[in-house]
Amino acid sequence: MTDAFLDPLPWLIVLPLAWAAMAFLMGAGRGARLAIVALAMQLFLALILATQVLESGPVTHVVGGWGAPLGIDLLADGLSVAMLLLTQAVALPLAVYAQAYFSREAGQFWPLAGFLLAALNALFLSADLFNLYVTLELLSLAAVGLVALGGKPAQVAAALRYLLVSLTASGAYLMGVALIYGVYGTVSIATLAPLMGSAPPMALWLSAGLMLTGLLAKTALFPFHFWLPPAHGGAAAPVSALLSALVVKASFYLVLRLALDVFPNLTALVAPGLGLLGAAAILYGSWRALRTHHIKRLVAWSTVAQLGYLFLVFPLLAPDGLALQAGVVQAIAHGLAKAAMFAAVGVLMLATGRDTLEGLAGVAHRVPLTLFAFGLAGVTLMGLPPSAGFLAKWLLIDAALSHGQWGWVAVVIGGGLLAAAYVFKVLRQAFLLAPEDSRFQPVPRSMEWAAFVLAAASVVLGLRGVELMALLAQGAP
Amino acid sequence: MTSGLVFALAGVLLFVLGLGGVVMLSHALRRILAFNLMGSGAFLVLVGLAQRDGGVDPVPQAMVLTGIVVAVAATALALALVRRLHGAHRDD
Amino acid sequence: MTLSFAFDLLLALALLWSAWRSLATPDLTRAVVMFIVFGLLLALAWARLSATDIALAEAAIGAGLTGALLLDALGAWRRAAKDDES
Amino acid sequence: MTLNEALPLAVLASSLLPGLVIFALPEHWVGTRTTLNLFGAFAKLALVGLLLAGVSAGENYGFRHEVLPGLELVFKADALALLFMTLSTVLWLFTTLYAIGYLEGAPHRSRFFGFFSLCVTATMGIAMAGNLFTFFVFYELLTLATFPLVVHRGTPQAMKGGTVYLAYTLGGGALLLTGIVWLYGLTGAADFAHGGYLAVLGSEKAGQLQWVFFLLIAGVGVKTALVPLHGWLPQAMVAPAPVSALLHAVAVVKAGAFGVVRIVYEVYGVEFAQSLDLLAPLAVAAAITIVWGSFRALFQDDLKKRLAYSTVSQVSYIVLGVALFGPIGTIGGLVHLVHQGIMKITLFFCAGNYAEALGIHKVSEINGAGRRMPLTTAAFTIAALGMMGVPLTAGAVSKAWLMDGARAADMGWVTGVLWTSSVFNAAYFLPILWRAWMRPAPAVWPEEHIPAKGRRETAWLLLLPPLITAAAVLVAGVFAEAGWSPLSWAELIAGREYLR
Amino acid sequence: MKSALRLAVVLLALVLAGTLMAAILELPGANQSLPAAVAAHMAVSGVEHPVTAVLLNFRGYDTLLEVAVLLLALLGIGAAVHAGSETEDGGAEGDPVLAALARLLTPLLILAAGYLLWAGAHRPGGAFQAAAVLAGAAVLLHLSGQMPAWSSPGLLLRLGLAGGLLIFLALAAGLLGQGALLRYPPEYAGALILLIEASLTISLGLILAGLFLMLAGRRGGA
Repeated sequence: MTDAFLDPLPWLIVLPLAWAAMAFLMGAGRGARLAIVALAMQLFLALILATQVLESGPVTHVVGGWGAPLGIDLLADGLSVAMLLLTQAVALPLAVYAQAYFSREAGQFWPLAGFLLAALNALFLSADLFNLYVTLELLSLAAVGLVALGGKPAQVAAALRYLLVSLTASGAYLMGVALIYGVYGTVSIATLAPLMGSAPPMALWLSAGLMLTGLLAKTALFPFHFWLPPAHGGAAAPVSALLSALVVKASFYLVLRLALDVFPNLTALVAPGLGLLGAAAILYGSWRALRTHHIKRLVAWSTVAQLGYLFLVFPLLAPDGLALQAGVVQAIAHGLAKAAMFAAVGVLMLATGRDTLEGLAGVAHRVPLTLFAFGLAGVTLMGLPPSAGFLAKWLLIDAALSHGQWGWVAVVIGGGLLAAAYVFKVLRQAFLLAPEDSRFQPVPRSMEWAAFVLAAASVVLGLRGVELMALLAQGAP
Repeated sequence: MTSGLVFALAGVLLFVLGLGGVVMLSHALRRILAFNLMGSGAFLVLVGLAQRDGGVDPVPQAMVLTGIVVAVAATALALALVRRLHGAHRDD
Repeated sequence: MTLSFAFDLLLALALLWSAWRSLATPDLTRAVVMFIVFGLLLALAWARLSATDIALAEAAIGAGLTGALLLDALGAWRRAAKDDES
Repeated sequence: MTLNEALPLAVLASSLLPGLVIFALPEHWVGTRTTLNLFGAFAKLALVGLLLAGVSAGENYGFRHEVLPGLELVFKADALALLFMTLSTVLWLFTTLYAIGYLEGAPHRSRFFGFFSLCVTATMGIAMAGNLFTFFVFYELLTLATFPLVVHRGTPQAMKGGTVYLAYTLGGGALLLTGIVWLYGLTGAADFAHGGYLAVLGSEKAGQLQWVFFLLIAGVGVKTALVPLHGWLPQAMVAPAPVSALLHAVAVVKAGAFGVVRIVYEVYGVEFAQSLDLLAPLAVAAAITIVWGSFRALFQDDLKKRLAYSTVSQVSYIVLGVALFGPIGTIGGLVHLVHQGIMKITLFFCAGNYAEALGIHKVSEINGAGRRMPLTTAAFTIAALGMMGVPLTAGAVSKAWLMDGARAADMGWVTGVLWTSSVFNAAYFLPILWRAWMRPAPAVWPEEHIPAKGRRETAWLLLLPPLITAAAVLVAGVFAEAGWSPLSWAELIAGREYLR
Repeated sequence: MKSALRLAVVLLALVLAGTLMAAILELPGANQSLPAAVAAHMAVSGVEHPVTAVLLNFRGYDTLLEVAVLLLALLGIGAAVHAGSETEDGGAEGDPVLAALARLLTPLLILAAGYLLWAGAHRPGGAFQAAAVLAGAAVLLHLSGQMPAWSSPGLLLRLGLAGGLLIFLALAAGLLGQGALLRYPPEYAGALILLIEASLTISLGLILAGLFLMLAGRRGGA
């Protein structure tokens, strides 16, 4: 019985909750070292969990010992462990980055970030629809708190709009859960899956619609994207990195989980619509990214565009699992690359004191490592080899061609070229001959290295994806 | 028509009223009210639907309890942001 | 069509009416007051659904605390508006 | 990890590792940077030498790395790969020497040599790629590594040139990716094989395979500067001389041509390609490019632009050779891959010297350069004559074989195209030679730099490389039949492709 | 254009309401499996009242996360509000009658909270309701001027705020020894739940009060 202590799964939730509360106890501004040590342990735990799942298939943790319909079950299958690995792998370098970034006024950053990461881990591991509602709320409030950090009016306004969109979306999700409980009398995904008959009652269609729409709003997919650029574009660099890389991925993961496990036949109907919205997101997001002069806003619009790729997966979902693999690799590649890009932009803004592109030219040779990180992250976003983004693009085109759907191929290719346009719009500045920028403020090296490590990780993943694919095969429906 | 069903239907109307309110109203405070109505509507449907044939089901009731606490937390945060935003306009 | 159904129906209508009023009234203070009334009616509804725990929580947190927060926010809003003119 | 697996990786590492270290070197560490550069160049030369010896003795070198289930990075140093690798390695050594001299005291040299090494690593990767996936990975890496070199100077024109370069190459890359994934869908993961691996598919997928061929050729065609896709090459001349020399005369355009060779011979197989009648349109496209390129070169007053259009035309000789069905045409194409490289790099070295020493950028400014810079102009003359196909030069050898190949493949009109092109070559090279040797020098040169020590025309590092490569043009021409010459190596390759 | 948009939204809302109601009305009988399961396991849940059993035992994990949500909301308010300038006004003056009433009511409210906490085991009540009553008492004291608003809570107050969550977390992790998170041994379930509920009452009471008091001090937000 005592081996439950060694089971990494529960600790992945208890640990972040604990250090978040401890960081709160230690008072404003402190908790950085505690967070970094704890995150290192969490990454280690996630790796152990991954090996367990690789060897013996999905791992279930029965909370309270009651079993699925009555109690709540935690499930770690290939998909959730892949997202867990992404979360810890992005959080650790960002923690090192944030320690240097918030040298003085960290305020409540560490406890908020702790709760955010706890919410992410809990969400990826949960297999209970109402429990997912609570984790979504925990996630949203933490994210809103982080966006509002520092209290600047623009930030508070963006945080308020983000909160209202998020709460409305959670409300719709909750109504969906209420309907499901009304129809089947349970909210445990494992118990629900077999009950989903071929002729679902109308209530189930509405439930799926409400839950899906709510989650799309939280993922900022095209028609619901308006809240993301001000929120992610204006927040502090480590916050925008955490939000763009991880938080929007959590609701995408839920859409995937619902589409695969809970409403398989319903989503098949709405999948082409999702694909079209994704394509629209890619085109609109890239176009807006090209037009803005502020680097952070550009990177935020790039998130809106790159999220579009994730939704191209749905019309191509097939038993061969190609599209699912493409979606997960894209989510991981974008997570790492976007975190690196926001970190790099944070360094550039600290160094030049300005947010615009023009300020970049004079300082390029002073922070070469950061520009190299931005370049590598750009390579991943463009989907050029040798990056993980390229593998995702390859798998997506392969999936599209195997279905003979040429439209999606054109969208993927077009999206890559548009991404190249706005990435090189920034990188060009680094090569421009410009007058020495007098206002150069030296930046701690640890920040540059954190950005570089994240970008390099997305490239290394591009060279070796075999284990990840084996992991995804575990427990894939 | 058990009381569960009556309140479930009332909950649906509340939910839609709240949803419409959040979308259409422009004043931040009113949108917070609308969000709370939406939440209450969803809670009513959750319990009402489960108890539509009479009987008492403690599971949705526990969920609604959790939901109410989460709703008040969210409302408090929203109000804090609104006050900070409104107050800050006056400062700068 | 027993007496209890009539009562439930009446309570449901009252709920919807108070909700509509709280969103539709132009004056903000009355809107918040209507919201508090809605909260209390909702507590009654939970009692009717024999969910006494929720009735207590709704009365104490939903109507009570949220109402207090709203009124306080309204007061602060008014004071800030007054400062703007002065 | 046997020796046969380690060698290809060592070749890649011999430029990747020094490159990454150079990136980190502070700007003023000139000594360390130069030693690292030269160490990398000589190490690679030695390794390629080893490979040459091994491959001719029948040894095969390869390395496989699984990226995704069913998707592998495959490296294979076969005869065809070594042809391109030897050319690149030798010319990279001379270009490194030249670049060290050329960029004396220039800013951002660590960045320059870092990306320079990445470029060569990419070129080696392209040469040794064992399947289309690996080829594409290094093909796009070459784009990414060359962009910073094209925009190295940071001037607005450099930026414009860089943007145009990116637009073309990334667009081409997208087409290539679509074609490759489509092919992977049809055949599953398959390595390059002598005589191609698509013949087994038979003809029922012919329609799709023709579309795939179009996509693949269009993709590699951008870097081969086939006519509609050549716009970037003249624009990229804004780059510093060593970049134009190595990259736009050797690495980048040859990568494209090499891609065409791989696709036709080792993916489709030349017989299968012929049966799908894909070779004829390819020959037409090459012919148009040859004529159009040399035609446009006539009107360019800017020396490097004229050489650029000449490159556009010359590279298509290789494509033409590939499109001529039959071993002779193939040999002509393959040997021209090497000969054109040697000749063109000499011309760019000399152009760089003229610009560096006398500030000459235009053909009209080159009067009397022969007397002022005799050695550079001598090298320029040898290479120019070679380009025209004058006997005893490397150019003559490849043109002869191409003409025979055309006759052997009973495509008579091709000889006509070759003759017109040769006439054009003469029309745009002879005036330069005439002006340089015969016309009197102007009173004052546009920007004369008097070299500090004695009468020599320019620094040793700038003078030696063109002289050596010019000598190579003659040696490759005169000793064409020798066992170790590029021609005999091309015959070895062609032998393996046809007589399977 | 604006009114056309509003009309569209209203129409859409009505359609949604209609379909939702129709869907609900057409549903067959409710599935009573879970309430039966709860009743079956009441004996080993450690409490008599089913809602408290579900809240603290069967779905205790939800409650653990929910406590975190509450503490998080307080943190978020701190993050947004504290950056601004402090315009502390030390609570309203409050007339004597209100102050006297507050002083009289507070002990009563605390007693009521204690009862609610105790009753939770076998009758409707429990930690949340008790905490709400405590928060009400705190709000009353503040309005009557006896309790200042909180600008930045000191260590002791922070301990109080986070104590509930930390104790709950420590217990949940400790119970891993029983084989799973939050797996109460049946014989101690009642005692453990009471311990958790007591610590939650105090912490949640402080947090809910904090939701009010952290903001109350601000005149116009600032």
